[in-house]
Amino acid sequence: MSIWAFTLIAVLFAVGSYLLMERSLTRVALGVGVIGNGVNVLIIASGSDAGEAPIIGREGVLADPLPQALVLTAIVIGFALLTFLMTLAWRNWTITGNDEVEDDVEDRMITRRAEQTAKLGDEPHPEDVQT
Amino acid sequence: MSSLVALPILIPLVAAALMLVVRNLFAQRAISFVALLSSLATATAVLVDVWNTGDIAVSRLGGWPGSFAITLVSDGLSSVLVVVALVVTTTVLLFAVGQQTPDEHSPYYHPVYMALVAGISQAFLAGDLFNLFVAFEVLLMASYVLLTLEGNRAQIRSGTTYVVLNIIESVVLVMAVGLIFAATGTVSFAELPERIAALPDGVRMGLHLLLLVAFGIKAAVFPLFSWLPDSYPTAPSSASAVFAGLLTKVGVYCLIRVQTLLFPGELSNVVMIVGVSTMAIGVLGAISQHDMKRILSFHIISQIGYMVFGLGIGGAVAIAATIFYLIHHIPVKTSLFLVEGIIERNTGSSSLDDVSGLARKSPLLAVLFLIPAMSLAGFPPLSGFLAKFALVRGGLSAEQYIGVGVAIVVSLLTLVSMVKIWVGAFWGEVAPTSLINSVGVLRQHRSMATATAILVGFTLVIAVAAGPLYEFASRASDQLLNIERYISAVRSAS
Amino acid sequence: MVFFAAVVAHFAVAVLALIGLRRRPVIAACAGLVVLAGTALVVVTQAIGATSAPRKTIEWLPLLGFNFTFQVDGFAVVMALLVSLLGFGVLAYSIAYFEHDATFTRFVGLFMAFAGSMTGLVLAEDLFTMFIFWELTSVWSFLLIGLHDKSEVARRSAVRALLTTGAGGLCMLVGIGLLQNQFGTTSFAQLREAAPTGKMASVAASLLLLGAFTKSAQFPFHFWLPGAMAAPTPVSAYLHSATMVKAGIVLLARTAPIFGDTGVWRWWVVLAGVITMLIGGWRALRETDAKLVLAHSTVSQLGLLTVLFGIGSPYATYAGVAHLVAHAIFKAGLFLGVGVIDHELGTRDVSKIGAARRSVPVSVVAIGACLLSMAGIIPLFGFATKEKALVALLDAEFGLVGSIALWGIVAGSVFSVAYSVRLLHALVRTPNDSASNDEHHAHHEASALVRTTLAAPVVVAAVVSLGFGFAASTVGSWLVSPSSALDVKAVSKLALWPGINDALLISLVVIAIGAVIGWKAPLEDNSAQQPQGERVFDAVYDATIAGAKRITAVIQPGSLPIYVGVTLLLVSIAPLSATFVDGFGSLSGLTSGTALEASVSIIAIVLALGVAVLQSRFTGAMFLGGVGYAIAALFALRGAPDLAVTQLLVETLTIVVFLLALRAMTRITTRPVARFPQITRMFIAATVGIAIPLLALAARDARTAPSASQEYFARSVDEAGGRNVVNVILVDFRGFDTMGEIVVLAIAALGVANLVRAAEQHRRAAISVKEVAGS
Amino acid sequence: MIKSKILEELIDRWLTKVGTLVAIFITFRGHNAPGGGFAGGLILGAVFVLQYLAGQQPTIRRKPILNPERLLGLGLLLALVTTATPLFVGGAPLESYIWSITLPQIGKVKIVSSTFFDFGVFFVVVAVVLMVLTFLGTRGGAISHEPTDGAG
Repeated sequence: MSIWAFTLIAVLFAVGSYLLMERSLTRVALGVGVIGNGVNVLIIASGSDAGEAPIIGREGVLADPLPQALVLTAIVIGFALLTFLMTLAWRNWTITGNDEVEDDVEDRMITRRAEQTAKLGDEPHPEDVQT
Repeated sequence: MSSLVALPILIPLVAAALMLVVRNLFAQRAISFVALLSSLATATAVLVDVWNTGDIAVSRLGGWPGSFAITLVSDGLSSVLVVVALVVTTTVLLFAVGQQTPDEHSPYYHPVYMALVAGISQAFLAGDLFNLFVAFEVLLMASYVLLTLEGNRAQIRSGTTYVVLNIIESVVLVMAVGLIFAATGTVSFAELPERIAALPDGVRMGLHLLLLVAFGIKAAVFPLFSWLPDSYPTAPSSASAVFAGLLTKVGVYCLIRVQTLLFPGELSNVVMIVGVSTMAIGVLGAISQHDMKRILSFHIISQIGYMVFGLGIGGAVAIAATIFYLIHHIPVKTSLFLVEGIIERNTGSSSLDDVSGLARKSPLLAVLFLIPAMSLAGFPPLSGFLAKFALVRGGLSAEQYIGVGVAIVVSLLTLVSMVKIWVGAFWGEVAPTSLINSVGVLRQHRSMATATAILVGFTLVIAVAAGPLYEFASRASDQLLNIERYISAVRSAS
Repeated sequence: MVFFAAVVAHFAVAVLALIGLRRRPVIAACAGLVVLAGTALVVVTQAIGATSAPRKTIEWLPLLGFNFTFQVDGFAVVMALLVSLLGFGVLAYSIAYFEHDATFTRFVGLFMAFAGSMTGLVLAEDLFTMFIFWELTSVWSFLLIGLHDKSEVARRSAVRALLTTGAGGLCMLVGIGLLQNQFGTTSFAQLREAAPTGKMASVAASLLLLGAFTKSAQFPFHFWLPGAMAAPTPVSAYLHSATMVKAGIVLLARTAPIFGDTGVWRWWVVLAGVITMLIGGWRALRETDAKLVLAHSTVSQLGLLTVLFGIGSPYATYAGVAHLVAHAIFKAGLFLGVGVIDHELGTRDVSKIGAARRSVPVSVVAIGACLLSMAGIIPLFGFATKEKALVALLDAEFGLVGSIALWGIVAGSVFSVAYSVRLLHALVRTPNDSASNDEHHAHHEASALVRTTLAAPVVVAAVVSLGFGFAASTVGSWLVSPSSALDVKAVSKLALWPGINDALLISLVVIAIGAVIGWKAPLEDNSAQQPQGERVFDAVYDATIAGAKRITAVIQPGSLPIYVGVTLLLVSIAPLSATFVDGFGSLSGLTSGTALEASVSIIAIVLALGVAVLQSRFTGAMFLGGVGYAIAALFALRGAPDLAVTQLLVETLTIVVFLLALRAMTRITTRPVARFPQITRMFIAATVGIAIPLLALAARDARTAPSASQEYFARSVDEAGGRNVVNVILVDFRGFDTMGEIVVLAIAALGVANLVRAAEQHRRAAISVKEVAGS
Repeated sequence: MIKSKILEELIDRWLTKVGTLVAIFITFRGHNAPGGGFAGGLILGAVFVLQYLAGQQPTIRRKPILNPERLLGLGLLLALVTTATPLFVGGAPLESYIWSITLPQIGKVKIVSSTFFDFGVFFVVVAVVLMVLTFLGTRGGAISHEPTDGAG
């Protein structure tokens, strides 16, 4: 693996991870795209040495075709995922007028209740008392 | 037999393709049922054969030698899981057709559902790490579509959580597969064990951990489970029932493979700790909730914890118990979600604040809930009791007293939450808002009720036939631990 | 085996009642009566003249030793008779009691299921078998206590009972598991032979005791039983006097011979039993609801039985069997009697029940007789059994524990005399306010048949208590076989008049003190507050739920970015930990690469950073496309033309998809208020970025085996008919991957179509709503 | 989209035809040189994208493909049938067969059964591109330009 591939993988993964932790779905999708490219480079760079295209009859050392086949599949699957994710973002926009991932309502309610009970000095919320 | 192994994947896929050409609803339903039932028939034939001969059935795709071709491997564990999965998906389809909304709502419901079934079968059968990844993608993509089938606000919101985290899972998985290839030069399950064993400790551990994280996300173990309770409750109940029953179990199945075939016995302490904390955290989440679907969703996590705990203990006894647990839990969990689906269909809500007095309205529904609920809580003589007790025995003989202690407390808390649902939804005054139609809840939805009853009956069969079934689980566990057997079966397959 | 058939018949009737005969519960009840009577008959005929105890094993899960084993020894016969005969009486009584109650159907079904489980439990010769029925009785009692589920008290009590007994059951389960792992058996007989000792045995014994204590309402789990009085009277009479609470006693009786000498055992049972006896007695003296008085007295009597069965002396065991029978009879009579009064007067307040003297004199007299038996007054059966208990404990030589047991029982007896006398006092006293009773009476005209049916079991109980008292020596001889089934040395006899001895003198003092206290005890004392135990239970319950919420609130914040962050952190931990194990040696494997590769990589890196920095959606998508093109070039440089072409085309399509979706959106992404600090995000991103390539490098370095591609090269042309190995892999060697891949692609397209259709449908619905509103 | 008579003409007359031919060629030669069903399908897909961007219905020889789902199904079926057929003649799924036939004038031609599989792939890829264009493009575009629908 060359130092350049190494750095490229590092940057792609870092940038991808960073984008994945965003709230905007478009940014998340960009993150998926970047990190997906990172994975593809990773598999090729670590799975085989550079060489000639693996077509029998070509001169020289042929590159390992298996990682290439795996990555080809991964590229297409990545495209499928991205397409669906962007449609999801689009649908989100047509509903809410933004593409942000809202927090889960029920979870927030539990959090709020837990905070309340903490304030009230361990008095349980009426709803929580067993019936 | 080996020629039949691939059919539970191919038949649903052919059905899915056909249904894109034939768009008539009636025809779609017919094709779906025919496809699932015929898949079930072939899967059962394979299971019976595997059961009788004790062999491992291998299908080599393309007819290439097993050492480098993609293989489909049906050993004891795989064959039984495929059958259980098909039973569950068939009954849920019956439920969905009775519910009518999903397949009338979208012309794509049936083809996508078929793809989901194919993906699940393929994941159980895959004898190749990359093919397993592909199978995961098939079932995940199908689950994305099913989860957002109605495309309403709640589904999009929760669907996003689900999709994003599962995409991360896919990324981690394909990365792990790529790195495993980089380190070993193969992705075939039969070739990997020897080559992995030869790797230096650090690389082996890193790859192992990556796989655990990937499958851990799918299996929803602590601390990777958070997507599950936020996404399952909004899905159409026919979809969430399959997801709850099956999808996480695919993750558990893969964890079993990782811990027995690829990295046998390694990092078992990590796995055990993860299992114990998963069951505890899951049940704490469950008793915090006020919505049936959310309670049940958190329970999935908690129950997964039990299985992972068993896997962490390791050894033939505990793994047999884990397998039995896995088999029992699929129909139990699915039927609970189906009961919830019927309730929601009738009352328009799954919140315990809105529903009450159902036992009075529909005693049969109460029974249909009570049996799997008590099974889940581990009450004898139901299947859940046997599974839990077998696991407790395994834990005790391995002297994992802390784990067993937690398992017992979790069991009690499981009871607490099941009782919470029972007391909230089934006892009490009949809520005025509940039950749009006051006459017979189940009579209105005959095929939904039938589907639920079939599954509940299936859980009872598991309890009654526990003897032979456990024997099978035990043999499957021995098979899992005998790696050489797996390798030679794949290599010598013809 | 006929016993097993009898158990099954119970369940068959239960199913029949719940499903087949939902509209005709009385018929179901009659079927139940037949089954119960039949069971009693079978038990008696089988027991008489039997030389050995018939035994039967039914295999269930032999691999783990989970089998049903039944054995009909003397003790089982007595218990089974109690269960079926009392069941018969209670069920007959309930036909009248539930005359106008719609829940009767449910009652009959659950009752029969319960009776069946209880019969199975007492016939079990195996801890595992017993446990199965044990837990079943918990479930049925939960459903029975909550029979009138509209009442919140009933619901709460049912939950408390289930969770308490359920917790005990789980402890017991672990105990059973320990024993099974250790000795490979759960059979009582085989365990007795194995004579477990040591730490493991002590732990197992303690766990089993926890099960017994919760079930039999022993301190500190005594609270659920009085609470369970929310159940209809027949339920209380049956479950909480005669049967379910006796399950714990049965377990003690069966296991005391096994664990009696494991040190901890005797201390546990004596302390729990004595404390329970005193607490129960004390509360029984203060309650104003007659049924609650009885409930607490049951708790107290159960304490006595716990001591007798648990202490493990042969005579005490014999006395225990005798007193168990006596208690079952008089307590069932008392509960049903209170039910009669309640049915008659509409109240169970001890200050008012005196009015019943006029309307149901026979029943009141019968209740009086049962009370005398409970107080242990000669010539009733209770006298004989309590004497036996005192004698047994006076004889026992257990040192300090034995003394505690003896004086505990003496003190407990004072209480039992006192609360019995207090109730007697209540019955003979004329209440002040009789007007309200008449009013109640007016609209509660029960038929003669109903009244007779209600009174009959009470009278029978009284007559039996008296008859057994007079025939004490005969009855005593019947009890030899049952007690010797538990302990071969437990052979003794009963007598109505034992002669003057220490025990009798103690009894006289006890009766004298107790009578005075009981007669003086106020009937109106109403310190009506929730019992301590219930409050503790509720506090624990609420605290558990509140704690769970607090934990869940932290772990499940509902925010996607946080979930992603946690996941990514874990993803990076894996490779980093690996690097620390192996060290950073593999870094030396880095090569410098060609200049072309370097420049393409730098372009890709810059573009990728651009994606992160730029806030415009559109530009971001374009930059992403740029990254993709650069990588396609990289692939081309590395000898992967297929990959390069595909990457190029896919990347183009991706940009198109982005454009199509982005048309709806604003150009710049908004920055929502993050609950997730920027610095944390950067940290996680950096960790992932460092960790992953490090692992990749290490993995690359670790390769020694040849690639599977060798085979592909070898076979591609001749066997697969293609020279482009990548393509041959895709369509042939690994064509199945491609199959899956196009399926994924197809489903994704369907998903896109589906979401767009959903949007169209919602749009149409919104428009039609608007139109309706407009017109 | 892009409105230009000349561009339209260009795409219509030349690009479609040339693109289709190139796509088919790439698909065919895949077994022995870079290319294959994927690349071929993507190339034809790219042609459709261009047509779409020029504001035209995706057409082949001026016949619009109205029902891409059906094409998707057929593509999948073709691939699946190739996969499953060997099972009926006693082979393994996906097992490939090579037939050598001698055609007049052209001479000896080697036909590999897995080529049919590649065709299936080709059709699926084309159909997917078409579906994305139809739904997310045309039909979604009709919705995108209006304010939020508030439903759901």
